[in-house]
Amino acid sequence: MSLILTEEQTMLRDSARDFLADKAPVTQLRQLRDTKDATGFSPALWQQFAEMGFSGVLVPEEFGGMGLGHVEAGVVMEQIGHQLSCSPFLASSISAVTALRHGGTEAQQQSWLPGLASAEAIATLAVDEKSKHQPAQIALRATPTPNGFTLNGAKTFVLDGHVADLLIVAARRAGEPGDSEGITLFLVDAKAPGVEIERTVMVDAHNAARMTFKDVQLGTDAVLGQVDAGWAPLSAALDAARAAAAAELLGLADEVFERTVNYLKERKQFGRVIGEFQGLQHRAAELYCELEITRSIVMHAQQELDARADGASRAVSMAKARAGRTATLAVQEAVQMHGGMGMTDEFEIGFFMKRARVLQELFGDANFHLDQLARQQGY
Amino acid sequence: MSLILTEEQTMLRDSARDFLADKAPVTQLRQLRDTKDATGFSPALWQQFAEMGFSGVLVPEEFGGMGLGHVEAGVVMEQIGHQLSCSPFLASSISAVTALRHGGTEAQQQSWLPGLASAEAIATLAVDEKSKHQPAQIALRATPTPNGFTLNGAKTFVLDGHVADLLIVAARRAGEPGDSEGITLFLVDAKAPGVEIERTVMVDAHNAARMTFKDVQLGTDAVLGQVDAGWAPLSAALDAARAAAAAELLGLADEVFERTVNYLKERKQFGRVIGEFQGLQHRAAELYCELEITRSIVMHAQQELDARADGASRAVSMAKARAGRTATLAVQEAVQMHGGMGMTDEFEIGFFMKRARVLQELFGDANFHLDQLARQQGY
Amino acid sequence: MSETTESIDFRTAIRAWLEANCPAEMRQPMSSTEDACWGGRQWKFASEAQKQWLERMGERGWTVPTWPKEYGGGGLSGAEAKVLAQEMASLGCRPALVSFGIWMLGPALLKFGTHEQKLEHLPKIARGEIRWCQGYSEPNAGSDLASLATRAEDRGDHFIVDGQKIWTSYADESDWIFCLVRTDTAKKHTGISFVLFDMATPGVSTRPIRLISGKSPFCETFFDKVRVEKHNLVGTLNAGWDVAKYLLTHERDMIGAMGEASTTPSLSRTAKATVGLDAQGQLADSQLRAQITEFELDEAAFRLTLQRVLEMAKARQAHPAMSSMLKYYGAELNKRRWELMASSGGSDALEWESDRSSHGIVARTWLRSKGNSIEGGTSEVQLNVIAKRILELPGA
Amino acid sequence: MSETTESIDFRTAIRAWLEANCPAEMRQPMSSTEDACWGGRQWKFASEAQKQWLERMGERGWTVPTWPKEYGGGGLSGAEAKVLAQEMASLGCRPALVSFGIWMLGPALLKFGTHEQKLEHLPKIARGEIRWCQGYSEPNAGSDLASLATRAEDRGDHFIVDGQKIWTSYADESDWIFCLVRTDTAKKHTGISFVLFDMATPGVSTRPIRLISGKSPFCETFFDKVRVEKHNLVGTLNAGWDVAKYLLTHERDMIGAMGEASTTPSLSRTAKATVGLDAQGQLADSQLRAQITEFELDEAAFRLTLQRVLEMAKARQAHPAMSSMLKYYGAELNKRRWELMASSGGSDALEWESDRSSHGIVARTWLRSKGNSIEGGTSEVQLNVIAKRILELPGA
Repeated sequence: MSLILTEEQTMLRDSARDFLADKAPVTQLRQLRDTKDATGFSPALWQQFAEMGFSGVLVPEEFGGMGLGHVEAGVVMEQIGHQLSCSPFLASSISAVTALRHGGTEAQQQSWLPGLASAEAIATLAVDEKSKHQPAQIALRATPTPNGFTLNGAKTFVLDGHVADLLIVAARRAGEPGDSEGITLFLVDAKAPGVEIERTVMVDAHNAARMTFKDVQLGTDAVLGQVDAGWAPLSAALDAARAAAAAELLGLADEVFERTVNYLKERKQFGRVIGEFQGLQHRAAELYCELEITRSIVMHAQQELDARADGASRAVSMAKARAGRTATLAVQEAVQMHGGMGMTDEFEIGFFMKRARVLQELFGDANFHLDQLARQQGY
Repeated sequence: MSLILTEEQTMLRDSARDFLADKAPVTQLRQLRDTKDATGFSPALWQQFAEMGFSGVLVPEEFGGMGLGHVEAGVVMEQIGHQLSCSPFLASSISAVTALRHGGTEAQQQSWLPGLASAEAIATLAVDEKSKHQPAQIALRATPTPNGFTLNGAKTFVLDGHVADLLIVAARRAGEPGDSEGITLFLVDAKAPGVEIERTVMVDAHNAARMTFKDVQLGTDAVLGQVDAGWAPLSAALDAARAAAAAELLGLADEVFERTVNYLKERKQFGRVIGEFQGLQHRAAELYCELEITRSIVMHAQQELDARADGASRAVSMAKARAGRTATLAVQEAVQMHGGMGMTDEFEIGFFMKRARVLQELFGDANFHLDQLARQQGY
Repeated sequence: MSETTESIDFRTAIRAWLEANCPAEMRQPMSSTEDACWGGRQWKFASEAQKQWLERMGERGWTVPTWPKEYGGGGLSGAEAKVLAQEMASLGCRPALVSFGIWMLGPALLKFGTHEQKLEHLPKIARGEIRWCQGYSEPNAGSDLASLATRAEDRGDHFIVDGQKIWTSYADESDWIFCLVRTDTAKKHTGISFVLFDMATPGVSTRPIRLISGKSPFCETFFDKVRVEKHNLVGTLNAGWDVAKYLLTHERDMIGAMGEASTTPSLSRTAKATVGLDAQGQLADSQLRAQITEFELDEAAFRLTLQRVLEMAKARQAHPAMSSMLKYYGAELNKRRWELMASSGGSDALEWESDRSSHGIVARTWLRSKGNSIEGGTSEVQLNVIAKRILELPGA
Repeated sequence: MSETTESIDFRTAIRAWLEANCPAEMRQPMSSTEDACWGGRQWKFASEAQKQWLERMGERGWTVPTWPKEYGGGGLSGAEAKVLAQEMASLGCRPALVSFGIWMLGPALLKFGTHEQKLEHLPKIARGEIRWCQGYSEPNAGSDLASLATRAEDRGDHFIVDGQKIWTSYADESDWIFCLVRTDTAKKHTGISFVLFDMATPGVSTRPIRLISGKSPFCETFFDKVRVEKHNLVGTLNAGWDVAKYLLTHERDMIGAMGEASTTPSLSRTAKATVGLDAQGQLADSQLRAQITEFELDEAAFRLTLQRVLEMAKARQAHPAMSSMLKYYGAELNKRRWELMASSGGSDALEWESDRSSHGIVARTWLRSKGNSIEGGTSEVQLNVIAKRILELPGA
């Protein structure tokens, strides 16, 4: 498969770029943060995501979506990275849609996908329970009842948790934390009795929440996929979200790199434009190489997701690990090369550093994914 | 304790520097290599080591030595690093002497230390059995007999093995590979029946050997220290050798760094002295910092060895790990900054790169020692 | 070396005085930098004890023990001041006063000031009556003070100062400023002068700077036709660069020590809590384990190097530019520490406002650490200094 | 795209010819680069099959399929040459000839040479009769060809060449040299010319260079009053730099691909054998495990990047200087690979001469890899190119 965008994908990129630069630039993120906006994104923008078709990018046409793939979703994510736009796109349109498509019955898909595509509903994945992403360690308990299941436990770092209508909750029905078997996914109404949600204000001013589940009663129709075999749809959803996060990291890194190179051409010190100093030139050139090489692996991961639903884990781990490291380097170099200005809140570079940190942590950091790669290779 | 040399130590350093620069410079190593010298060092030089008192630096005065400590031994090792001088100093005067002093009976010390101090005899430590240093994995078997023990097994990477009179062999009397208990040290005559020694020509043209032990018969007086409790004297000897190797690495790194900085001041390219290019300046300055910081930990390790015979492992692991990494960086930068010249055998820089590689591997590489540090800290 | 009878008497006397005069509350360890006393007209004492302690120490001149008595100092010799410091440490006495006046302006005035300037300013610094801030950096002159643009126009007996400073720490809480201004536009380094003026002078205004980590002591400071009398010029006209360089050395030493942060929580302990140990007792994340071990090694070696360079300096064996190495490495090390701390902390450490996260202390400290390699001379500038002054590499 | 009838016929014909003419022995995979045929006057064929295969391919011009027939080439279109390459690959045919004449001089002559020069030299390259070497680098002009000092003095109808070249690969086995010489000492880049001459000319001598890794194909080459006829000047006088640059791009692409070494043993397999796995099935050395995983990730990403840049070039989306990125990263990657391979190999991999170690193959390859970031333009030069041409950063 070719690693360059098709004509259609290039058009999608251009329209996403123009749209987001116009409607959801970094200034919007700043405003949401400074006004302590209760929603955490612009509902008008989210409605426009639907109009542009973005929120339905992965939803099949029969359910009102565009029926496109992960390359196209990644194209949009990259542009989101350029602008740090806030929206439930990653949580709802990518991770939740993928979980529903991989595990959902026809009825479940019918009842949720059209709403997610039209941005009338928001869904999200509730996976992490501790501070580091370790999905096999899920301990939130699903206890069978005569009519279904009861959930007890807690989740953290749930994207857009406080504005979601539907929670896709990974619970342990059998086995012990550490086992990938015994995990079951449940569709839970965010307003169900026993669900308590606390929004957590994060360093990047994007949405996340902690939630507790106390004797939450569910019918058997709440099960997504097979009982005790939730690992497969969960992994599919996580891999989709990881590749998407990698794309946002790449876009974000591209953006700070471009801003930094421009700054090097403008800023004068010791009577010279600082971009003349070979020390900075070499560091910029090295970063350029890192970005180009990461670009290849990110695109490859998206293509792998489109090509084989279950076998993309290796490519996805590579992409998430490398995008995390590259973006971390890019924002560090950006702050350092911008000098004191880069340290001020007035300047936008800091927003990129903060977002990169959260995305790096999200759904497994580079260390986690490198460890996965070594395990997959049997060492 | 102060981390700068005393006046006496400074004098020792100066005399070692002048002596080695005069009698054992890199040209000597080249000659030994090119003539495929059977001994692998200059016997005349080794005799002079005795006359200067170096070979007895760690031997108590009562046994004909200078009765000095590991700081002084390190001072000599650093100068050896500057010149890449070949001699059994590390194997015999440091590792073997330390083993004898820590584990030896009065009689054992009496029969060996004077000869080692006067350079009439050469001793060495036989520890490694596999390609990577893992001393707890010792498997060479010591089987009790009515009159003592029989040794069966093989050793590799034994410094100066083919010219040694005395082999200090770490063997397993009890337990399984992986246990530190059950290891016993033996004094073995290199000419004893059943001992077979094969010199291995190494990348750095310094001495090393493989050896096999086939039904080698030993009396009980061959045991160095306590049966099954050889781990303590072995560790003491290894730690002394590791700190010494760290000092040689530091001296070697200092030397290539100095040569490289001088080259940067001379070599012209694109109409300018290459030392003017900020890219190279910054790399040289970073390397300077690494060297200075490594210098502190190397000296600290030597002082710890002098202060507490058994408790210096942490400092020694830190010194060996950091010296290995610093020297590796120094030789890499040296070859790169010397360009094509650095790649030729005619030029001396390559000799430093080769020696650094062997010293890095010797008695545990940086990875091994970093792992030890983490274990010691309980994580 | 054994102490003489005389010095033993001195030690006893000091100890007695400290015991009698240092309030019990001032012998408690400081729980944070917030507990320090900075003095000045606007200062609000945290307690009566803090006020008393400053007054008593100020009266004796022991806030600045080695300054001459006539300028409000303690008139102690270096050895005596050391005894005072040792006794204060052994009783756990807090410093009575910390300030840029003590650390920076004072030494510069002692070296470059006139007798009148010393008489005017030093006693007020010693007693904590006037708090000083430093006006060096400008928006278009970061590491490069030579291109500084704040103008001081000569009007006979006074200057009129116009321009803008940035990164003025605590400008909004300070009473006076020591400030670099351009007095000759035709020259670069040799057209700069060092002047002092009251922050209450008409035309001076300040605006706090918000950092990526949140609130900060830094300000932007604006000068609009500010009148500065000529007797407030320190050193020779157009030779302010010498005074500034003298101060910068002090600042670098101060910041270099930041790599050493003994109060920060242990990385490996944090990681054990979040990542856990595997069956072999090793940190379950082997990449993180490798990174933390390397960090801990480098940190230990750096601490030993701080000690060694100090000893070398005492033995007159240290190259003066080694402080650039300490500043450079200390800053980079501290940035690494907080990257690893953030990584070990995981998603909990990404919270920004909750009580649970102590208002985002990990995230904020991580972000703040990024400034270490910028403030007080960037890492790039330190490497330039090492390359030129220590390695004697040629050219730009 | 489906093939036309015509092209299907062409493919069938080629396949038939290859099956009939490629000796069975020449369809065995090459066991090492030693199996390649370089041609030339001094060439000793490894076998009758190698000789036959070269003759047959040379006769058809298929050693250089896209060169014009009149110059000894195959006269094939790009598409046809691709079919030939595909069919050779599918039958496992070895290349009949490899040479600097094919890769480097040929393309330059086709672009810059006169009709006579092409007629004279290209057919002999195509048939492997003359082996060429390249005389660019000099002892005092490493990355900086502009300061090259080998003089060519104008003597009317010929030049007299004096000077010294270094890093001349296979100079001692080559018949002719293409060489940069200075024809104007007053200028830099614009005083260099590109000339050809026979290595058997009186005054030419060579000396092999021993590398830190042992024997090498490199030589020093000395010119002492060597007569070169003027009709052997390629391109315009003093415009040899253009020819040289054209060639360098080819060389960089060639070397950049070195990061990709599919035949080298797997790092993780080597490390498993020496270090072993712990109870959890992880490499017992967790530092090494981390380093190998990072390397394998970067290697996989780099391979994809090679592919992507190729596709971009085809789609005319690639910046021409991206080859500098491939050269830079490929070289650094290969150095990392061999550091890790040496580290995984432990003390066994330090042996230098034993049969057991295949005569120190790991140590020698490790050492040889250090040259990757020097030859064909140093890593520093590649970074300069990226900074200037792609990022458009200003100045030196």
